[in-house]
Order: sequence, then C-alpha cells, then structure tokens
Amino acid sequence: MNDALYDQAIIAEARSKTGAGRLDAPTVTAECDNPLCGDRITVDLAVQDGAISDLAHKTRGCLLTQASASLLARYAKGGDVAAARELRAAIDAFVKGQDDERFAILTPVRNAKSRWDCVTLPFQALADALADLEKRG
Amino acid sequence: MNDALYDQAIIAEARSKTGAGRLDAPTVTAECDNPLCGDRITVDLAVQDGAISDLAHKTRGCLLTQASASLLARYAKGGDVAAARELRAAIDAFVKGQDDERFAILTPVRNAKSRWDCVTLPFQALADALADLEKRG
Amino acid sequence: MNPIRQDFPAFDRLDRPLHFLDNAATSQICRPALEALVRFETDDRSNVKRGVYARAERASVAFDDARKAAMEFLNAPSPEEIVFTSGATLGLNTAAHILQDRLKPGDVILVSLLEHHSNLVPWQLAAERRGASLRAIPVTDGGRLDLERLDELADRVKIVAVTHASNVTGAITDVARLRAFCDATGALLVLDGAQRAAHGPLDVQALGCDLYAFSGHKCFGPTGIGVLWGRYDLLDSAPPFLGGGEMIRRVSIERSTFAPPPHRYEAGTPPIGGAIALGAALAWSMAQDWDRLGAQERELAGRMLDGLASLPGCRIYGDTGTQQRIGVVSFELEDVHAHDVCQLLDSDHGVMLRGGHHCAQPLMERFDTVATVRASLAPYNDGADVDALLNGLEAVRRKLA
Amino acid sequence: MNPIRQDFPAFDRLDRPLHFLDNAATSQICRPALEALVRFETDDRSNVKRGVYARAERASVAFDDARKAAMEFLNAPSPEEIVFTSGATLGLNTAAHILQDRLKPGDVILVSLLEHHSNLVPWQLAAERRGASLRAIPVTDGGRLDLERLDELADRVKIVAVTHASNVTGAITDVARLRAFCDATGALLVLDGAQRAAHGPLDVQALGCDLYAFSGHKCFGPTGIGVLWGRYDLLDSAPPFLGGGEMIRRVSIERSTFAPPPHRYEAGTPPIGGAIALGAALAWSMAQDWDRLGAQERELAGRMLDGLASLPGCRIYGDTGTQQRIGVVSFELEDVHAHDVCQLLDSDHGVMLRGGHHCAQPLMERFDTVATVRASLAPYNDGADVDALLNGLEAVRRKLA
Ligand SMILES: Cc1ncc(COP(=O)(O)O)c(C=O)c1O
Ligand SMILES: Cc1ncc(COP(=O)(O)O)c(C=O)c1O
Repeated sequence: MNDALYDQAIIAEARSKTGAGRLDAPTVTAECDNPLCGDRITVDLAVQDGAISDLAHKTRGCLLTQASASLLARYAKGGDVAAARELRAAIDAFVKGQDDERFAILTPVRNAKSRWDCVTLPFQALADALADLEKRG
Repeated sequence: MNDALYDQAIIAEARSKTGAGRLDAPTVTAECDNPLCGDRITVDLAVQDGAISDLAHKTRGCLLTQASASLLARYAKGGDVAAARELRAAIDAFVKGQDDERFAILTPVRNAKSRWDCVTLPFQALADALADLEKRG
Repeated sequence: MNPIRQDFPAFDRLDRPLHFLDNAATSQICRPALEALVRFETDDRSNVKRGVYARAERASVAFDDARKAAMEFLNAPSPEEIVFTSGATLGLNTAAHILQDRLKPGDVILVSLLEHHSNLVPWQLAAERRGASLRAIPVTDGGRLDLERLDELADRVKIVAVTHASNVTGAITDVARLRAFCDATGALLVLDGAQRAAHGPLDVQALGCDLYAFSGHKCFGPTGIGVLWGRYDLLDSAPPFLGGGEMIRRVSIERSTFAPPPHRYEAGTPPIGGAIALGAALAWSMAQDWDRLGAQERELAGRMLDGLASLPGCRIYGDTGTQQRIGVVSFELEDVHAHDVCQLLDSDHGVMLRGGHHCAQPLMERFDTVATVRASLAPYNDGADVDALLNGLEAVRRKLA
Repeated sequence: MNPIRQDFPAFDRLDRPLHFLDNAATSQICRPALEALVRFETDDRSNVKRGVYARAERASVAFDDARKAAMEFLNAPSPEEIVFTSGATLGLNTAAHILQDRLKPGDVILVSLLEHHSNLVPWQLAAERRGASLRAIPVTDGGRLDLERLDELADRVKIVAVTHASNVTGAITDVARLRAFCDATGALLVLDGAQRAAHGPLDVQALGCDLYAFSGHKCFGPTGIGVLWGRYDLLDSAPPFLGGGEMIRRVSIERSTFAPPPHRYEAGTPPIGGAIALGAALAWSMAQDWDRLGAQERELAGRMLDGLASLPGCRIYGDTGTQQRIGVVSFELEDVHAHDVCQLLDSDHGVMLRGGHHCAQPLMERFDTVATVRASLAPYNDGADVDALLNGLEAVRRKLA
C-alpha cells in the first residue's frame, strides 16, 4: 500500500535540500512542531513589496517532511505572498485526492494517512509565518 | 435452569409467614437492606439465658426472601444463641453447594446466583442482631 | 418473525425463545458491529495514532471513521466535537468536569426526579467540589418532567442536566422548552441520551443542547464504549479530566501542556475495537427506516400498555399513551415482587425483563415504591414478545398473587 | 513457525508476513479472549448485576469469573481488591485519586524519568490539586532507574509511582529496593504494570506494592479494559472517583452513599465483554509455561540486541544485556528518521515497529533525542521476525543512510 512512498523522486527531493538553512535577516520566522514525533521546522521569510523575496527552512524531520520542505521552498520562494497563502490549503487538498501537478511526487503519501502531517508541516509553518506577518499589518 | 425456583415447597414456606411480625419488647433488633432491589427485613430477638426465646421478622421482599425468613424463624427461634451464630455461614455454604437438610427446599436457588442475596438477607439480619448483642456484652 | 432479527447474532441459534425485553438495560449487538469488532481484532489489531505500518494505518482510519459515524449520527458539526468514552457514565462525569469551573458557591445544577444515578452522582460530586447544589425538576403522575414548574426553579441555575428519555417511564423530554429556559437564564444544557440513542439518529444542533452523552451497548454496539458530544468552545474551555498518553502536547516532570479536543479528553489507549464496532452500529442505525421502526415500536408499546391496563392488579408507572415516549414501560403486579415476576417470566415463558429501582431511586421514592418491573422494546421485538409477556404475567398472577 | 501462533487469530490467514514487533503498543489478542468476547455478545449479551433471567445470570457469572481470573493472575488476596477499568490509564488516574487526599502542600510524589505519560500526568494533576509536587528518580545510561540515588530523594515523599517495566528500554524495576525505601519512609508504592503484565502472571503480595495497574490490550486481551488492584483498606479509604449507577448504596437528590470496593470505583455499566475476554486472556497466560517463554524471549532479545549492535550507525538506548529486562528494545539509525525506518520496514519487509517518543518525553530528553525506533517481543515472535528486522534495517540503511 505504501510501496512507492520512498521512491527515488521523493528521496531525491528530500536530498536536494532546496532552501535548507536560515536567513540572516528574515522579515518573519515561524517554527512548527509535530508533537507526536518531535519533528520541527523553522521557516524564515524575507518579504518585500508583497513578494517572498527569500525563504529558508531548517528542518528536523523524516524524509517526507524534508521532501515537502524542499517543495515549499521551490514554490513559495520568489512568488508573491497572495499565492503563498493558498499553499497550505492546496497541499491539504492534494493529500486528500485533489490533483495538483506541483505535489505530484508526493502522491504515494495519499495512501498513508498517518504521514499526512509530515508533508503538511512545512506548509503549516509557512501559513503561521504569513499569519504573523498579517497580524503585524 | 431456574425452573424449580418457584416450586410449591418454596411458595408454601413463604406463605407460611412463620415468625412474621414484630416483638413488643425485643432484646435486640437489626434491620438489613438489599440495596439493589430495595428489599428490607427487620429482625427482633428476645434473648434469655443464652437462648433466643422469641424471634419475629418484618419482611418486605420477594418470595425467596420470605421463604428464607420463615426458615430463619423455624431454626433460630427457641434455639440457643451459639447455634444461631452458625446460621449465617451455614446458609452461605448451602447456596454454594454444601448439603444441609434444613435448607433443602431452597436447593433451586443454587443455580440462580443473582438470587443468593435474597435468601441470605434474613440470616444476615440475624447475624447483625447477634453481633450487636455481643457488642453490648 | 421480525425480519430485522437477521441483523442480530443473538437470534442466530436458539434452543429456546428469546423474548428479550430488557433493552433499556442493554440492547443486543447488531451483526455489523460484531463483525467490525472481530475484523479489527483479527485483521487490523494494533494501536491507533502514529503507527505508520499498514496494519496500524487501517486501524487508525477505521477509528477515525467511527468518530465520523458518531458525528453523523448526532448531526454534530465536526468530528472534533466527538469524545469517545467508555460509556454514558464516563461521558456524564466528563461533562460535569468540563462545566464545574463555571460554578460558584451557591450556584445550582438543575436535574430532575427522573434521572438515572449516572446523571445525578457526577453532578453531586461536582457540586460538592464547588459549593454548589442540586435542585430537581419534579415529575408528574404521568412520569414526565413537570416543566410547568420550571420558572419557579430558575434561581441561580447555571447548568441543566436531564435525561433525553426516561429509562423508567419512557417519557421523552421536551427539549425545546428546556432550551428556552436556558436561553432565558443563560444556563448550559446537558442531555443524557443513554436511552434515546437506541431509537434512531439524533440532531444535537436542532436540539440546541450543549453536551450530549450516550453508551454504545444500549444502541446495538458493544459494551465499554460511549460518546460525549460537546460544543467545541466548551470542550476547549476546560482543563483535562483524565491524564495520560495521547492527550498531551508536551510533558516534562514538572508540568505538561495538553492537546486540543477531542484528544484532551481521551487519555491513554482508547477502546479501539469498541469505537470501531460502535461506528458500525451507528451506521446500521442510520441505514434503518426509523419512521417504520418508530411506528412499529408505538404499535407494540400500545399493545403492551393496553394489555397491562387490563391485567387485574397491575399498576403502570407513567403515561399510558404512546406519544412522546420510547417503548419503555414500568409496572407492578399487586402482591408479587418484581424479581419474582422477572424470574418466572424468564424460566416459564422465555421473557427477559428487569426488576428493581433501575438506578433511579429518587423516582422510585416519587412513586412511593421500591422496585418496578420494566419491559423495554427494540426494533427486533415483535407481537410474539408482547404476547408472551402478557400471557406470562397472567400466569404469574394466577400462580403467585 | 512458532506453534503458539495457533492461539492467535491474527495469524490465521495472511497474504503477507506478519512480523509484529509492536507488542509494547498493543499485543495481538489470543483466541480464547476473542472467542469469549464473541460468545458473550452472541449467547449471553445482557447487563450484569441484578438481571435475574438466565441470560443475565450467565453474563454475571462470567463477569465475576473474570474478576477471579484477574485476582489469580495478580495473586491478589481477594476479588474485592480487583477494580475493572477501561485500561491502565484510567487505573492510574483512579490510583492518583485514591491517594491524593494523603498529600499535604509541599509533599512529594516520587516518579521517574522512565515513566510513560500515563504514569506522570495523573500525578501532576493530583499534585496540582493538593499543592504537592513531583520529583523524578534519574535514569542511568543503561536506561534503568538509578536507585543508588534514591536516598537523597526521600524528603517529604508520600507516594512512589513508577513503572514495573519500561516501555522504551525494557528495564525491569527492582521493586524490592523500592519496597525497602517505602518501608523506611512510609510512602505508598504504586506500580504501573502496563508492560510487565504481558510477560506472565504476577504476585502483588510478593512485590509488596500497594496499587497495581495494567491494560488488557497489551496482554492478549481486548482494548477498552484494564485492572487496578489495590489493598482493600486503601480502596476503602477514599471517596468515589467517577459517579453513576452501580457504585452507589443509596441516592437522593441532595446526597448519595456509596458501595464498598470494588464497586465504588466501577461507575456505570462496566465493559462487560471486555472484562470477560480479559479473564479468558489471563487464563490463557496462566496456562503457559513462562519459564520456556521467558527463555525464548531472552534468546530472541539477545539475537536482536547483538544484531543491532553490529549494525553500523545503530545506537541502542538502554542496556544491551538480556537479564532483568523484557523484550523491548529502542534504537536509532544514524541519519535515518524513526518514521522512515518504520515505514520501510513495514512496506518492504513486513516488519511492524513503532517510531516516536513512546509517550515518554522526559526519557527522550534524558537521552537527548526526540524519537526512537522500538521493537518489542511477544510469545508468538520467533527468529524469523528478528531476522526480518535485522535484514530490513540493513536494507534501509543502504537505501537511506
Ligand atoms: C509503561 C506504560 N504505562 C502505561 C501505559 C498506558 O496504557 P493504556 O494506554 O493502555 O492505558 C502504557 C502503554 O500505552 C505503557 O507502556
Ligand atoms: C437514562 C440513563 N442514563 C445513563 C445510563 C448509564 O449508562 P451506562 O451504564 O452505559 O454508562 C443509563 C443506563 O444504564 C440510563 O438508562
């Protein structure tokens, strides 16, 4: 059932460590825990003129979380804030079955409900960061 | 399994109402409740020179309790206190399988564990009364 | 024979008739529930939450689905408002815990004389902890809440906790009237649904209650499982009740932080098999035609009530009509003890009844009795059960009265 | 194949190997337990206590017999000291309730860094209510209670509540040493037997503890049932915990009086099917040759520990010897996340393991980690399971490390 969960695409995406690291002077930072396994991601955003000019994440997590964090960096970095706001809902819809090219390599996760939180965690951190940004006005 | 529980012998013993009533001047009285069904028995004893010279019981209960209360009056009244002290344990042993001529008509109760308390209740009241008597010295 | 019996394993192979009329104590389990339980134990047995292997994944999905089934059965807005408990009793204790911090000394919890002990004692314990007290809605001669008296009872009432249907008289509570009272007074409304849940799906939103509890074993599920539904903001407003695994966020020796509802109230390994089986039982219930089953129940109840009314020396406790009631009927035969009735009806007539105070001592006192005989109906009962009861009672009367 | 598997329905029909090594989370159910459960639900289903009809009589007798089975399994002096709970977690919460009135502000409950959250949070909640606090026995690098340090921890200790065997390192607690400590200090001794109970019958009298709790689902019974044993005088010394039916003597609206133990702590309809099935599981356990099973477990644990020790980059948490331990082993593979290990071992090798903090966050902190992989043995495991684990880990390491 989860046979393809560790296929080469996911492993490669995790190993790419796209966006791994910290920013020197982030506009906003959010930290998000998966309390059940102790995984933790810290997301730094640099925001300028309504766009995410830079993004970095420090991720302690399983391969799925790492792959997902790499995807996060790919899709959010350089894009505008409005689009980034959609990503949390998009990954959620994706794991529940909605087609979405951007997350295609994560398709095997759909069958492993216990791992859904692993792939949504980075996007939750992004959402938290953006919510924080908005609160500051 | 309980087919014989309401055979004529038990019904007749209950209807005999042996010892039913109250004493005018009991030496000691005990009241005992079966909290689960609300049954209640009050036992009055008149004790003289180590013997139970008179006994009466007021019984609100099922046929089994009434039959048992009649037996109580039969065996305790007129006997000595030492012998009466044994009765509580004897009825207990009887329902659990020990032969005892005195309680023979109650044999069908052995198969109805939920009704054991019904037949031991009058003897518990007797035991309580005797314990009270002893405490007084 | 009532064809619905095919859904109940109790009727599969019988050497003697099973006129089971003790459904208010516990119902029989329906086949989908027993099958779901055996399937879990055989094919999926593993702990839920965070097992990543496929066996655990299947168990977790089945457990989550059971929560959704309970949500649908109650028409609750969200699965996060569904707390699995070991039964109605733990549900009501949890409800009392959740609400007790709202009580100040002198405040009042409004209960009723109809209540089952499980909806009295938890409130007594909470009241004692907070210096509050209980006040009881009286009961009419017809065995119903005397809601005419409600307004005179309003002073300092912060919580109203009453049964949705009586396990002794079968009266169904007029919840709308209580809802209006709570709107007027600001009190919170807790319903004990232990009896009502056996009679088809519910709508807690339409009822307008704040907390609702029931047991699986009375609505065709297994023993050891129940549901407490609560409005999310209420569930989220209280500290945990039981402590342990699964209800925490972070634990150190000195202190802990806690998970959001419903997990905050589900400490330790839950009754997994029980929840999955209950989900199947609720799904079975939701698939039934309750218009038809309700009509069948009223017809049988009417036949029973009429028969009892024409039995010499039989006193019925509560209403003798068939409206606004469930098929639970309490009565006494003059000069025959309730347990003697029950024993003989079983041994000589294959009819199973309950005798006793039905965990409702205040109501027994209200009716000035100590024990009644109770017959209670489920969808698998039929006319033969009622006839066996009535014929049996006639025979007992002749034998013992 | 291990012939004992014939006693476990999980192994009856399988399309893929079931190398079930998550027994510390939940064991498989044994056939006698499942059969007893199905028999109750089919042939005897009814409520217990005071049903006088034969069906209820059979259920009540089976329920009483289950209590006696638990008494024998624990070598408790009397069935009146056996309280059925929904699991170890409720048992430990009840224990904390029973003992909390003995705590004065400033008093100390001695726990340990090994504890499962279910043996921490209930004590934290009790301590908070009484103004007391928790103090923890430290843990050695070998994953054992550091009992050398016991004497320096004695000040104001009123309760000692520790695990009988660790669900992370497998260490079995030196109870005699704790008993001596309690004798010297007058503290009461509570043991969390959730893990230990899966490894054969117990003797609470020889252990000398005051309260003992375990769960059915970890020792081959169903979910939703457990046992709290307590010395009668302790059980009898405390007010009720949960309120409801069956635990009362007399109820009026204003106040209630309560039944003696064990009923005082069994509010509402108990998990009847669960208790009966647990009784059957305990009887199964008592019929086994635990000398042989213990030797088998030590042999398999040794093979596992040796294999793990020779696996490059594998760190074992706790002792690597096979004495004074149960077959529970925690480890980590360097650079591979616990959940990735567990997922791949299941999907590619049919091996079921648990990854995570195992509800023991203080111990994770002590070991400076966040999550371990845990393999845990039961009587139905065999060399093939251990080989599959070790081969699988080697494959995962090559694939991911
Ligand atoms: C050591 C220990 N204590 C307590 C528990 C709690 O048991 P349960 O979750 O069955 O209530 C567990 C298992 O989860 C355990 O391993
Ligand atoms: C009206 C009512 N409330 C509460 C309960 C308690 O339910 P349980 O014993 O399943 O916890 C019952 C049944 O026993 C009941 O009939």
